[in-house]
Amino acid sequence: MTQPTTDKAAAPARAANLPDVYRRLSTDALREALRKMHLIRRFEESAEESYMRGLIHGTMHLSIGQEASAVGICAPLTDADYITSTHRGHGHCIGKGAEVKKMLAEFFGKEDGYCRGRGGSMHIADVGKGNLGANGIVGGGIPIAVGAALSVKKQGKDSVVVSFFGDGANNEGAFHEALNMASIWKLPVIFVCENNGYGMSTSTKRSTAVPNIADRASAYAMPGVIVDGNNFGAVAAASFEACDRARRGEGPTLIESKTYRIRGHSRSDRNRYRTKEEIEAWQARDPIGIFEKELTELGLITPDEIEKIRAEVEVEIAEGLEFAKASPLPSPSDVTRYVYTN
Amino acid sequence: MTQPTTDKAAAPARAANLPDVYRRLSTDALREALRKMHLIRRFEESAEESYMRGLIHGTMHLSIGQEASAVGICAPLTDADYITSTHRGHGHCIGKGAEVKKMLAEFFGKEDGYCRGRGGSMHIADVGKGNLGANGIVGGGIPIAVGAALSVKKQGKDSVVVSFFGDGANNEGAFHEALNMASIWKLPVIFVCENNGYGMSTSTKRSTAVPNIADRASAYAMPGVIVDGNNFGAVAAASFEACDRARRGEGPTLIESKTYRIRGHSRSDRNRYRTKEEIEAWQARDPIGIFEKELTELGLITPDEIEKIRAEVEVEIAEGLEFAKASPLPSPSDVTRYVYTN
Amino acid sequence: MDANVRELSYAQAIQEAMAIAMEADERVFLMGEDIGIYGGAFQVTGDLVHRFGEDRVMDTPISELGGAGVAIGAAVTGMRPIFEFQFSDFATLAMEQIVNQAAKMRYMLGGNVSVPLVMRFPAGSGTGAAAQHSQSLEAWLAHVPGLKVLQPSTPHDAKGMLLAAVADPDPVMIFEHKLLYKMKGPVPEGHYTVPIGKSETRRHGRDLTIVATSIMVHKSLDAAAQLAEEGIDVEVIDLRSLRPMDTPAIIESVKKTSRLLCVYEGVKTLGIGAEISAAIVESEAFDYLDAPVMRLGGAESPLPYNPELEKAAVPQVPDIVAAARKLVCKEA
Amino acid sequence: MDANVRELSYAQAIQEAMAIAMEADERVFLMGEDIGIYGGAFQVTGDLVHRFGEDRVMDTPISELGGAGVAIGAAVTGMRPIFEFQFSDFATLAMEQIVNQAAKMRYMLGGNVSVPLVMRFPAGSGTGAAAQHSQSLEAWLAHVPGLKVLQPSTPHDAKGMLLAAVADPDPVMIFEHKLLYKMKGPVPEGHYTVPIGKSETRRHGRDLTIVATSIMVHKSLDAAAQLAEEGIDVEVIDLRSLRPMDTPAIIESVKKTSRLLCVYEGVKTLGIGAEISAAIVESEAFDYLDAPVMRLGGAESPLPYNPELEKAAVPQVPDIVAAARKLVCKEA
Ligand SMILES: Cc1ncc(C[n+]2csc(CCOP(=O)(O)OP(=O)(O)O)c2C)c(N)n1
Ligand SMILES: Cc1ncc(C[n+]2csc(CCOP(=O)(O)OP(=O)(O)O)c2C)c(N)n1
Ligand SMILES: [Mg+2]
Ligand SMILES: [Mg+2]
Repeated sequence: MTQPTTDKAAAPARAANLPDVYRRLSTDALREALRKMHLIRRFEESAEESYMRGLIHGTMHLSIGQEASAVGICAPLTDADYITSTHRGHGHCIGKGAEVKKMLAEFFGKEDGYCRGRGGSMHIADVGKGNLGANGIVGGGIPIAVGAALSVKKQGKDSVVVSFFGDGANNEGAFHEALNMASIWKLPVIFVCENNGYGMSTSTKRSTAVPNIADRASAYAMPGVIVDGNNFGAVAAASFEACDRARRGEGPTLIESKTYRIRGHSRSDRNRYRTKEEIEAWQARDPIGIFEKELTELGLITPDEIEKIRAEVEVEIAEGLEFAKASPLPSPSDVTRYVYTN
Repeated sequence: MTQPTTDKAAAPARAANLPDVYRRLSTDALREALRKMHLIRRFEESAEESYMRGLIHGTMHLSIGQEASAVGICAPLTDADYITSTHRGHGHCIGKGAEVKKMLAEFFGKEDGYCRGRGGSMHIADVGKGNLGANGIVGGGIPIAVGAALSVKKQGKDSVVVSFFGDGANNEGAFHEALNMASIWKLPVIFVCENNGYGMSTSTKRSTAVPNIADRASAYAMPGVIVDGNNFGAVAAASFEACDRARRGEGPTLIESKTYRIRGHSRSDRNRYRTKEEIEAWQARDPIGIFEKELTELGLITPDEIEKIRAEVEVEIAEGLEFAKASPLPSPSDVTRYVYTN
Repeated sequence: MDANVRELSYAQAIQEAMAIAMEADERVFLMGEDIGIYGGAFQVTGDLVHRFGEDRVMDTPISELGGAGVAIGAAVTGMRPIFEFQFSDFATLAMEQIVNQAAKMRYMLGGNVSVPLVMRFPAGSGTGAAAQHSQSLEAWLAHVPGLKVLQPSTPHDAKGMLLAAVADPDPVMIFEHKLLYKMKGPVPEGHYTVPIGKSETRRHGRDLTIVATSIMVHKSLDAAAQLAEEGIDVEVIDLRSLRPMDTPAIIESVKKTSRLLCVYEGVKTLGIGAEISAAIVESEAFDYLDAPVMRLGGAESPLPYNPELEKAAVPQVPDIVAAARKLVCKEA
Repeated sequence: MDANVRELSYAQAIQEAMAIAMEADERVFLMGEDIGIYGGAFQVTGDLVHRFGEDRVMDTPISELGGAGVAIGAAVTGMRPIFEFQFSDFATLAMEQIVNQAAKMRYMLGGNVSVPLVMRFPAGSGTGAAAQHSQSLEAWLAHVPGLKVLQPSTPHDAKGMLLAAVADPDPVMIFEHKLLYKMKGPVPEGHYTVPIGKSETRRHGRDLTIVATSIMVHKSLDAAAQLAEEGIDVEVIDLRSLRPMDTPAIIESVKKTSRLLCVYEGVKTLGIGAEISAAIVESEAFDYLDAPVMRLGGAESPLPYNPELEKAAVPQVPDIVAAARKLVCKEA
């Protein structure tokens, strides 16, 4: 269970010049956020390695470089809140509290995986934590998120729903239809466009008529917020504000989180559409480094503590891989199981 | 053949206080526009009558009250320009130069109809005049119009394409995808939203997150223009400007033509969603009356000339009905004809 | 039939089913275009909005893809939406959500969710609405594992199957023929269900089995009455459920009659009759067949506007009579 | 085969066809997601953008519905677009434009337009891409009058059918199995066409006819080789064209072999095998059948991610061998 600790009481004890959003997150919560960012990074690196060693098949889409975006957006969320995710969904899944061992088991196609080996990376989901699933269809999760928000409203809950999607998805009709409905019905949903500059090989400049995805928010009469997606604090601040608005019943927000994927689109990307310089410039703005520096400067963490986090993450990954390897394979005779409920 | 006469030379001879757009249309062209508005009105009234007498089957969507919008938009167009139209497409069809006798023959399901009796009201088309067809799918024609504009550009023509659609259509994904592509590729297409306040029973207020459809133009980085759709001059002016822009290669425009349909949505409408007062208020702003008054005041037409137009229109309709009645029915054995070209 | 059976139209029966479901379970709600104050394009929701309010009889914008996705999202998070397409033709806009999401979500997530969603599709020709408002696309959805697909042919079944669908944990797609909406028939009051996956034999006979769907059930019964006068004794099975399909019942019937005719309105090629034929031929019933399995389906064309062409595009009673005669003479 | 025949992969053959078509006719152009500098998700367009420029190898935004509509609009106004779906699964987003517009426009307009449009659909399972990236949806489109639907199984046919499609005045849908892209085979240089609507007998035999599509042709040929060792002589027909379907050729074959097995990857229920079975049973070939027509199709489930499950979900060589044995033994 990962419930964000929002100890306003504890805050004054900390540095007075703390960025605003830090006042809403305890030191423990901030460290936990850093841990998750490390966990995502190492999870993806080791998944990639397992893939290259032939232990994982299919394809996968890595979000390395986008960790602050996933974790920052999830910072205000509890298990009672929902998310819908994308093909590039490992970070969202971990951000929302998933266990890496069950994710790895899924990637290995095993029965102990989150989807019992039926879904793989592209459909990773942790319904128990409110993650309704990654989606193989660009934009496919956006209307589903709106539906979850409609549920929340109908059931009188104060949950919120976050819909993650990419810049490429913003040109799908589903985006348009979903944002319009969320707005007219004032639903508690937050649309998070992780703009990493490209939909596969196509830059937003070539695909999208407006310079910022957030510029489209006005077409749905909702706030459009642009944040530095590589800065945890900036992302979390925007998420808190949008969640507050949603919980107050004021309706949806569109957050554009400007970030970058360091790896190729998927395993088959020959990287012909962008320059080494561009990649390196973004690598220099590594979200984990930025966050560590900030926490350190604010006196909220020490180098030793960071080292400890890293070491713990290594153990978690290693144990996860063992768990995944040991987990049983589904039986081919079960191929039509789980199609219907009964 | 209806080629708009744009005799700038003739204009100065006319009243100096002429609205700007009138300078781009000869007196003959203006009178022709008025004639077309009358023709649309009488065409629909007699189609409705034939329908009630059981001569026409299926359903039909009347545009009575929206004539200035159809004719005003078509004012700058030549036969080399294209339009895509909607389920409420009689006005667009006549505006683009169709012959009412072939339209009536189509409604009667006859071989001499524009679609040889296969299409009916909802698919009325006059490809020879550049009308690519009404469409039974709300929003279905919008991407097709963008494709026609892509053709025009690829072929180096200076034609423009007009895509008519309703306010209801603006919430379809097709609208979003099409406007975005038209903008990024700077295509010569004009998106004309005839906002008559309702998509069937659903008011734009209930269906659409923004007060004006034109407010969505900014999401596609194109001009969004609002015009009084019951005022021929205002509509034509916006159309000329958008066509000029398109022909200059500067890309698309979204025109929102605010108007009203006086009749129900279709034959089965019980009119439960709007008030008599609202309908009457719009009836008082009849586009034909407004245009006649303006032309008369400007000294461009006399009451006698108006009477003559009306009389001619009556004859044209009466002859059209005769033609339609006399035309042969398709043979049921031809049911699979015209599915494939060969 | 007991005292509490009234004559209702097919549309009224569906409306009653929705009202009962909403009364019984507050998770149930309706979504669709113009289903509120307008009452639906075919007046199926009628006045329900006045009884249940706009929150439970929700008009959507004209956004079929998004609307379907909203319904799915609501279904997986605890609600039980009933989604009306205004015409089944517009499902073409929502195939992504229906087929990639609703049908597959449970499977992709390893059984960790269910999608208790009902979708209603007014379908079929005969109203002069031409090619984009007259299609019968049920075969597409019946091709998709993860969905259940129904086609009730009577007011009784329309109500009972809708109530079964609402109670079902998985996505159920119901195709309703527009020409049936005004057809009247006996409908019991209160709650009852017609099981998903079971056909109903509407007429018993010895010489020939007709398996028909939707409105073709009635046309087949008319044809059977005519054929009876010629001494041809036809059994008419109302398929009702396309996925799952009640193959055992058809097999039993064919074992008895040795002849099979499939009658359906969808395009003949790859329409539901193709599956019925193939499934029966593949079964033990093959050895009992005294004549080829025949199909009468829709023409290989879009639906035309002209009424005579439109009639020519779908099987009519004389076509059924002729086909049946031909089949029965085959061996004799 | 003459001197000008090279070994090319299926993907290369398609690329060559597109290049030839673009060289010959400036109305031809390509549209799709990431087909430019990226070369296409499966490297089918490869470097064509460098040869023909961005105007003729157009990257589209991720807008399948709109993109399809744009292609249709271009086709009816004088261009000859070839539209690539990145995966055939995404056609679910464009069914409206494909089915309501492209397929019906000519008919609805009384023959006054043609829609010379080619769409390419990378399809099928076997890449571990799970339920939303592995479907075989060709049966849906083969159900739609107004479309022509092809499924080439060899590099030779992939090129020749694409060139036939580009020359065709009507919308032609081509399903390409992703696992075939790297398969090599002889491909003549220059322009040639493979006729739409004609099957090809890949192996002649006397005991059993297998009609297979796409990758299943190769699996069936493998199975036939194994069966030959057991003395079972199998005829393998590569259907190639689903709409129109070459029923006469299948009838002739069945008259000879008296046994028919349909092998296809799409979901068994209402997959292409249902139509093959039904069409043959309905024909004069019925009287020649010595055993039930059998089908081997995809499992009644979405495609799973796990590779062993994924294999279990589509027919494999041993399944074909077993089915063939069973069929041949039926009578004996
Ligand atoms: C409907 C649909 N179209 C195309 C694809 C293929 N595809 C997968 S990811 C992708 C790019 C998505 O770009 P974006 O939304 O920016 O997300 P990112 O990959 O950058 O995270 C494409 C084209 C798909 N999965 N679904
Ligand atoms: C995709 C689709 N959805 C729904 C319909 C049913 N329908 C026909 S017209 C209409 C209302 C359209 O409203 P609008 O676009 O404002 O045009 P208007 O009728 O007002 O001219 C609806 C819902 C349809 N034809 N197509
Ligand atoms: Mg991106
Ligand atoms: Mg309207």
